[in-house]
Amino acid sequence: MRGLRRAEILIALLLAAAIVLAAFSTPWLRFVLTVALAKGVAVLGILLLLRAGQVSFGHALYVALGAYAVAFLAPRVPEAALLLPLAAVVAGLVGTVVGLFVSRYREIFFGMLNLALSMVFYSVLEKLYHITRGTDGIRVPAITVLGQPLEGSSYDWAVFAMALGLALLFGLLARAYLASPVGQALAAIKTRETRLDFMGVSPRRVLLSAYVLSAVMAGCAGAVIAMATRHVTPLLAYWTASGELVFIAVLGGAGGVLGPFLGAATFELVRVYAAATVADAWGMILGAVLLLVILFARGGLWGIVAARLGRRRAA
Amino acid sequence: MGEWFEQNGALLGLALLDGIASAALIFMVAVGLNLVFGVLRVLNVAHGSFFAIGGYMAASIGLLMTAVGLPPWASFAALLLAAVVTGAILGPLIERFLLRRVYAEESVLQLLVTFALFMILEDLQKIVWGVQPVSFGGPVALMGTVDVPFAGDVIPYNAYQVILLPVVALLTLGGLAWFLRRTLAGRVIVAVTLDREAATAMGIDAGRVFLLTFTFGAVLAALGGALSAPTASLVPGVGASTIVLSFAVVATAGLGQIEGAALTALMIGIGRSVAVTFEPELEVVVPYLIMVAVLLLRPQGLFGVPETRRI
Amino acid sequence: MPVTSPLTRRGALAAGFGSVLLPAGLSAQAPAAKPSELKIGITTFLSGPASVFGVPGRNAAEMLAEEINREGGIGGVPIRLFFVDEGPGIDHLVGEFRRLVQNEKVDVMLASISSGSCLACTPLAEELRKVTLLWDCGTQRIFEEGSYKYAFRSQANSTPEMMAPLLYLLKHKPDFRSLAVVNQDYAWGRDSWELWKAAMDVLKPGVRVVAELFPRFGATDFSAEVTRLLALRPDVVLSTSWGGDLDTFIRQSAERRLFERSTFVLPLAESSLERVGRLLPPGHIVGSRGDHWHQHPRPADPAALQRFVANYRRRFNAYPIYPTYHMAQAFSALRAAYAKATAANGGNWPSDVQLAGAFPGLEFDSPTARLRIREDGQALEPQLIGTTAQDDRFPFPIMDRMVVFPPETIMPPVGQKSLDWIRTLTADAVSRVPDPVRPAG
Amino acid sequence: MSALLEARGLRLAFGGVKAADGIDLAVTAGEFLAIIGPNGAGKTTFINMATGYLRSQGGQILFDGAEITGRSPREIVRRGIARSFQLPQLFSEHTVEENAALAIAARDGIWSPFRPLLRPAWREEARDLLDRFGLLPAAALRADALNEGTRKLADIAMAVALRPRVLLMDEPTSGVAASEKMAVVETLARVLRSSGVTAVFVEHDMDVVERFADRVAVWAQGRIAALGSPAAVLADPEVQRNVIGIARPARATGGRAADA
Repeated sequence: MRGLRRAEILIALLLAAAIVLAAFSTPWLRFVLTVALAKGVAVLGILLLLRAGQVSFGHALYVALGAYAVAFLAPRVPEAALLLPLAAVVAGLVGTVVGLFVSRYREIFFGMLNLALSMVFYSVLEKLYHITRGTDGIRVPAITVLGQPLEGSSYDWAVFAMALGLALLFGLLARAYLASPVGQALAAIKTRETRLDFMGVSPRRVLLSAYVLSAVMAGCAGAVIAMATRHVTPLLAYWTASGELVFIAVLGGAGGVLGPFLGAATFELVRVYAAATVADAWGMILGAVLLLVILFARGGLWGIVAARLGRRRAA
Repeated sequence: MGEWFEQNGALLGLALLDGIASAALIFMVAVGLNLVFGVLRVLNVAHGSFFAIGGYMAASIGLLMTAVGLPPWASFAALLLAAVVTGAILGPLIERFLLRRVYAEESVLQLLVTFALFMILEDLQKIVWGVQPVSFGGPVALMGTVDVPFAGDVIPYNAYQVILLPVVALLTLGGLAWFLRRTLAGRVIVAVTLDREAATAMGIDAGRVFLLTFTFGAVLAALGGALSAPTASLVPGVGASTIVLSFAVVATAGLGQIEGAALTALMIGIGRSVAVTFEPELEVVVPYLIMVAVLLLRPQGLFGVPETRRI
Repeated sequence: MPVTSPLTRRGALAAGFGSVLLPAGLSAQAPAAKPSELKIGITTFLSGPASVFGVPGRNAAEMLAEEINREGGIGGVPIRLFFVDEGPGIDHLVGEFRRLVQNEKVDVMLASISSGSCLACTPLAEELRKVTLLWDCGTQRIFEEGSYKYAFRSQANSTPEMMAPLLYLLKHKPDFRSLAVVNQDYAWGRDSWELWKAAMDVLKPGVRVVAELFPRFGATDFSAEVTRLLALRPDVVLSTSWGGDLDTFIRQSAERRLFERSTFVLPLAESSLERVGRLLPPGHIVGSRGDHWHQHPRPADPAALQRFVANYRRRFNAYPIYPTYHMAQAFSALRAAYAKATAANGGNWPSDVQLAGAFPGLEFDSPTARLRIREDGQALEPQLIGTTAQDDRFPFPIMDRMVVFPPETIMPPVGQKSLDWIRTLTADAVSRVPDPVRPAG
Repeated sequence: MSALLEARGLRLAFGGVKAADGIDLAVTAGEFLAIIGPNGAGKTTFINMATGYLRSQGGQILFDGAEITGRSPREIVRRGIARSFQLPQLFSEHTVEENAALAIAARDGIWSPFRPLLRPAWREEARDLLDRFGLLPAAALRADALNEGTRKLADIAMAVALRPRVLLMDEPTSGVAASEKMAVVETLARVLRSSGVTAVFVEHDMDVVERFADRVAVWAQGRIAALGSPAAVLADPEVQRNVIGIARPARATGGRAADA
């Protein structure tokens, strides 16, 4: 177990190096990987909730909040280093308010309430047409990164670095959090919630902490996606976007913090390759990949990696 | 208030008629999902695909029947046939070869299996039926309209929508209630819904109950799709919007509750048509607002039994 | 099949991954040797409800590419198409746009049905310095709020597309006093209503708007809306909806005799005519987002239009609808631009910059008219509006009393924003509406 | 001596069944009180009411002189009343050691999100606790892999880890193999006595009661039918007929007290 945890760090570094190399060698991949890393961060939040046995079908809400926060604030605060924390704060605040409400609910009720709230936000983005431009979306104006006005590929690199930095930061944070008493109490919510009450611990507060953390992560992910695509639309908040996050979480495997990133990279690349092969049936291919993973590798991609490592260690 | 009613009472009445008609369709789809969820505890995303395929199938069969010169009333048979064919083929296949393999897994995995299936079926529909809107208006034309008096005038309504659909929904509700309470098979299903462990411990073959329920749910979804084909055009993505709405109904109604599904469908249907009449911008969020409001007051859903946390 | 081969594309993708490529910025200055094939990336909807337009657009592109290649390609270079689905959202689209430009090295992009997609793609075109033709999206904001060196639009935009039906209505049914709108709840639905309302307030003040309904995009039931309209009895019902939404709305309105109570204005109904058939009764105003229809009364080149319609019908068993004409316009513009740029380059193959330089002022043929791209990148395309009528030759309504609006009269000049321009309109605009065209023969 | 935990006129009925019909019961600090009685008499209901899981319909519960009637389980446990369960309530995806550590964390504060649960201090305490219960060999096993007896002990160990002043135990020896039962009871008694915990336990095995309890309360039809020293109460012919008469034969044939 300890060995695996150490191997996890090594693999994370290797993976980061591979991603940098790929981004360096192939310019278009840099963008795809930036988005994949950002989604990985959002999925990390989903993973925290999955630990407690809860599936949110509405976390695209926070991705969209982070993205729109960037789009709305960028004209006034055109600096990435400020926009990112601002997006995190916005997502965190909304996450706290919503979390206080939804942390009372479990299973389908938890999942559907999240879905409902994200769909209400989606509608608001559409309805407030004169502010949000509806489905046309808002263009993110040029922003500086650490005071540097960057353009073209140097800007892309900066956003990529930001995504990678966030992935590492939140990866470590989530790892520490999951190993901590609160993180362990999350899994206890899944298996025997009432016992927590009889030990004097509020399951609701434990879940709330994970919920707020996941909202912040999704908000940061949304901010990076906004900075990378430079255009935000309400589709970011649609329920299918939330479904995609859960999809990636399961694809990558909920067993470790690397799962979300393996899942996100695989998801984006499979979609690109599938779309390049059969542009109008990529959904079918993605669906088939997910089915195969669930049926034959239940721990997801990280589960496969971990099993390999375990075997090598044993041999 | 009284004055408002005097001015708008008649409008409200019209909205109620529309609401009931749309509630009937919502109910048909959602009740199947709720039944399946109650028994299998699997939130079946592919339910939306069953709806879409049922609709497409109804249009295809209906148009075929018209083409070979069958009498017009046969188009009603087409709707039923489409539902049964779709549900009876897809349901058992999916339950046997996919769901059965993941019953022991965490619920998120079960859900994702159906999500993956939904993505696959979505593209299959495009391959089979293309992307152009498909519809089949036969039954509506056949039944004609009924005129509802309004402000010295009449408002024509489709008899199909305001008479046939509610009647079918009521028959389904009544039939289901009778089946679940009065027949052995139905009681077995209820027993499994309430307490799966206890039911299997009593010797109930859960596998068969699951298969039957899932197939039945699939038929109901396909019937919902088939019944909507005469009034709506089917396009890619129609299954997706159906399933979100049905999810909202299930969460609001309470686990496996058919009366809950009926009441929720009615609230959503009427809520939406009232919104269209008086505050159109609210229409889209009505189902979600109803769900949030209901769960605030009744955390287990309208008819949900609070699950005793056993210790 | 000369269009695409999945295997080689997969191979190219695999080769791109891991090979060190030149920074994107250099491609624009790269020496322009005549390539062995001309690669065209096309973004269109292949999934979701908007594939109602996206797939016919792709069909037209494939058909046209084959035809062009049979004739030796563009400037002697065979063309090859790469399709991207707009369905999954902006992040996927932007990634694919970059991949096509940076990895597949496409020469030109044809971007987007959705206005949101176009708004995201145009800045990208500038950044990557890749000629991008906006082939179908409608928003007028793009060239009114920004100026681009690499992005151009080969068709009209929302402003003329809404001005034409409004002027037609004002001319042919001038005494309406109340109006209701039923548009899809997304940017186009809102945008088109805003344009219409602004112009109507200027040209015919005092019209009572009795209902503004924006049902959910992709709605499958409009019963409540129809009831509301039946009760309100507006003189005119406007709907810029399209696809399954419009089909359903027309169907339910017809069944419940709403068409008998109100005059409908359906600026996009051309794309639904064949499907809804006789349900749509005579006497209602329809348009086609441009100057195209298979029964166009006065095509510039009747043989070309007939050939296009016949080929499309033979291949896809349906009449072409407006996205297919828009695709044809994009191909035609591209062909003309290559010819012009090659000529300007002394007969040599043009670079990206040179190609881009050919678009302002470019003239090219659509199947029905000769179009011009203005210096701001926006094309001038006439608008065809007509009234539905029955014709025994067709199982669906055709357009009668067709008016072809010259583009200059229904859109702002370069540098002026639509809403500002609309405010300057006078009643004169209505009196300048051309007379209906008498079909030749 | 004053009562540490006291019920006054406690009442609760399920439908028509009276689980508690005016219960008066005082538990003295430091004593081990056994509650015996026929199945369905309301013994577990008493524990559920005292720990806040069920709300009484009348009467009061006092702890250390303060009223705790109607308080939440969380608040009650923080005041010093812990409980164990007839069906062990373990976190099945965690190891036994982690289960214990979680209980320790619950006591000392779980809000230290950047330090691991198995930090040295807690790990040591957890292992020490498990050692005292003889559970050390099972420390690294997942809770869902244990046999019933071990689960039972781990369940009690988690309650003890909270360092309660009063521990309420619901049939602590049910499910424990007969051959180990007395050893378990000895262990339990030693641990509880050494940490000065007051214990109330529902029990069916009269041997355990005799060996373990300072006092015995007989709960029948929602009332305390008898209260006193084990010797006195168990010798009562009425009690023998109504309570022990049911429990003894079961033990004689199956070697186990009848489960609930």
